[in-house]
Order: sequence, then C-alpha cells, then structure tokens
Amino acid sequence: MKIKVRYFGQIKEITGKSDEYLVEQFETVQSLKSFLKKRYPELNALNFKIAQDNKIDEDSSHLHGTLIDLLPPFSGG
Amino acid sequence: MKIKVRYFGQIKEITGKSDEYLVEQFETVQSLKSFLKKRYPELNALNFKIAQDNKIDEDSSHLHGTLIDLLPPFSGG
Amino acid sequence: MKQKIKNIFVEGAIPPSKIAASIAHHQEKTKIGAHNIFLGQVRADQIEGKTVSAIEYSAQTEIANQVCHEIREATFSKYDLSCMHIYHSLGKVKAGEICFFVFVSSAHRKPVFDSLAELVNDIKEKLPIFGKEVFEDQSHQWKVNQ
Amino acid sequence: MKQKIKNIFVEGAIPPSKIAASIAHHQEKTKIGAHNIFLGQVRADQIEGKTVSAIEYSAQTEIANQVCHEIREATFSKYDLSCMHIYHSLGKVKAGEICFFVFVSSAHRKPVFDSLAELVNDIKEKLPIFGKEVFEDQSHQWKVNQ
Repeated sequence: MKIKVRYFGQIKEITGKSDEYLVEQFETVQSLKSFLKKRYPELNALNFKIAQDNKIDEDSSHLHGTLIDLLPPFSGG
Repeated sequence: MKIKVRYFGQIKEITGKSDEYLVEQFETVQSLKSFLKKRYPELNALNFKIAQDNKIDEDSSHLHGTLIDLLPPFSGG
Repeated sequence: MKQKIKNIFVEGAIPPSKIAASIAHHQEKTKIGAHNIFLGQVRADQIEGKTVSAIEYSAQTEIANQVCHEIREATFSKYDLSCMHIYHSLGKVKAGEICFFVFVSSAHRKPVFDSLAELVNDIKEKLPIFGKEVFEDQSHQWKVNQ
Repeated sequence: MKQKIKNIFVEGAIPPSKIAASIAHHQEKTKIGAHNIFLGQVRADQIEGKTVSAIEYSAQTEIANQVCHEIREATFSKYDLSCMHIYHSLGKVKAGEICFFVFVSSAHRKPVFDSLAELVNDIKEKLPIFGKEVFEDQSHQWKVNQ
C-alpha cells in the first residue's frame, strides 16, 4: 500500500517538499514518525502531530491511512 | 441657601418637571429625600440616589450642595 | 500626566461604520496583538404582548463621564492594556441598533478578556444612565438592568 | 438538523469593513442584546534586532474546518448563544492588520463573555494553522503561540 505524506509549515521547509509517496510499510504512527526522523534529522528538534485521512491521531495508533499529514506546532490566531 | 434640584429619567416623569428650586433647609441627604417623598409620594416606590454638586452621596451625608440631582436606578448599556 | 475626562456620549445609535473606523485607527499601533469589543444592542423585547421598538437614553452626563473616567483609570492600573474606548448613546436608539461600545486592546489576549467583562459590568452598574423602553404603541416603561 | 461544516479561511487580512458588515448584518436579529468580538492583529514584534513585518499563514484547512466545527457545536451546546462567526486569514497579513475574527452574540452579556475567551483559546490550541513570521529583511522564523 502506497501512502501519500504531506508536509506543512516548518516541516515543509525541513523536508524541502510539500508531499511525497512512501511505499514502506509501518505498523503505527510512531514507526512512521521514526522513519521520517531518520530521513529528515531536523524533525527530531520539533514536536509534530500526524493526521491520517484528515484526522489527527495518537502516536500509538495503528497506521491505516493513505493520506498522512505532518503537522508542526499550531500557531494560529 | 437656595438649592437647585434636578430630576432625571423616571423621576422627572414623577415630578412632572426637570428641575426646581427649594428654599427649605435640610440637615442630611436623607432629610431632603424624606421631604421630596412627601411632596411626590410616587418616589416611595423607587430606589433613588442623590448627587450633590455632581458627586453621588450617601443618605447619611450632610447636605451641603447647591446643585442636587435625583437619580433613579441606572440602566445603561 | 493627568488624563483629561472624555465624553463617552454620542447622539443616537452607534453605526457599524464608526466601529470599523475605530478598528482601522489601531492598525498603526503595531504593538497590539489582541482587540476585544463589546457591543450592546437594543432588543425588541416582548412585554405583556407589547414589543419594544426603541430605547430613549438620558443621563447625568457630568457624573457619568467622571465615574467612567475613574473606572478607566482603575482598569489601566490593573490590566496591561494599550487602548480603551468607551461610547454610549443618548436619545433614541431603535431595536437592532447599537447603544453601547466598549473596545480594549493589548499586546496579548489575556488582559483584554480579563478587563472587558469587568469594564462593561462596572459601567452598567455605576454610571447614571437611564433607559426608557418605548413600545410600538408609543407607551413606555423604564428599563431595569438585570 | 446537522450543521454544514463552514470554511473559516479567508485570503489575506480581514478588513475592518468586513467586521462592520458582519455587525450590521445582525441588526435585524432583534432578540440579540450583546455582541462580543475578538480580533487578532499581527504585531511588529522586535526579535534580536529585527522587526516582524508580516505573518504568512498556512493550514491543513480540511482538519482545521472540521475541528472548528466541533468546537462551534460544543460551544453552542454549552452557552446560550444566538450567533457565532469565526474567520482566520491564510497567506500574508501585514503587521497592524487583522488575521483572526471571532464574533459571538446572545440576548444577554454573560454568555458572550463566558464563551468568547474559551472559543478563542480552543481555536488557537486545536486548529492546525501555521504562522511564519517574516522580518523586514525577508528572513523569517516560525511563530510559537504562548
């Protein structure tokens, strides 16, 4: 299963792209996070959340989504 | 000492005038209030405050002002 | 420096355009991060089958402006505010129109939230302003604040 | 009836005229007695000798609108409000301009005061919106909410 990963705000700046496709398999949100932190080491310095199919999810959740968003700290308002 | 008494809002409606002059002498705010309640019995049904020379004063205060205002319940906003 | 006592009263309803102009006026004050505005609007209350069509406001303006000045100074001492603007209508304000406008600004949101409700409550409680509720049939009653 | 999910986002700064139009729009709602408005304004903060000239906002708009919808529904359940309007900028908003507009109305003042601060805090905390503070020399940093 191919997943589309989108990068927002500061994370888009760190990865240098707004999205990419991954073909690797991940058990949990946490394992995808670890994978991406290895690929983009600057992510280690940042707290970020992951959304699956437009729902923000816990790190411990099973990874089931095909659209994954990386969301840096919220700073609206 | 002649004092000018001004009537506001609902009190102006009760007295039928916006102001009048009194020549009687009053010891305290309370004694002026009692005098006016006798003259205008409808004032008995109303809580009102008195200001002397543009300062709201306690009933127990000495009556010293020459400009007296009768202020019905406040209802701004 | 002692602040001059401001006149909070305006004749008739406060138009939305005046509120917009007041907001726009703050765009040069670039230390401000948060504005909080309270607006009082005249309600068409139904009382014993009759509907309020307008409120006619009168006031002992000299005392009202003086007391408002004291409230303003106390609020500036207590909260970290950049700006504060207060306006109240005199005369006739129709149902649906704005009769009361309180506007506070600060660098951050906490002081504006903390101060605005207190300011509005104080003004309603302490200023000698009198509202006469006029019904559609031109009869009236005197407004009582809850 | 299930409410439709509204889009809170507008491109660029929120002009004072839009706020005035929104206020004016409520003058036909004559059961309303109290409005409370929060406005977020971009500050020209000084950071290490550089001055913020604008904030560029981006967002995961689908999640932001969904979460805002849930906050809106929860607030309507909790407080006796007549109306609620929420707008947030996307893209560039210059220092001194308005980027965030939250507007609640009710028959009386207590519900508007109680709900507005909570609503603003929830939106800032829970909506995936990202602010990039651009300095006058075109360098930038990512905004962090306090």
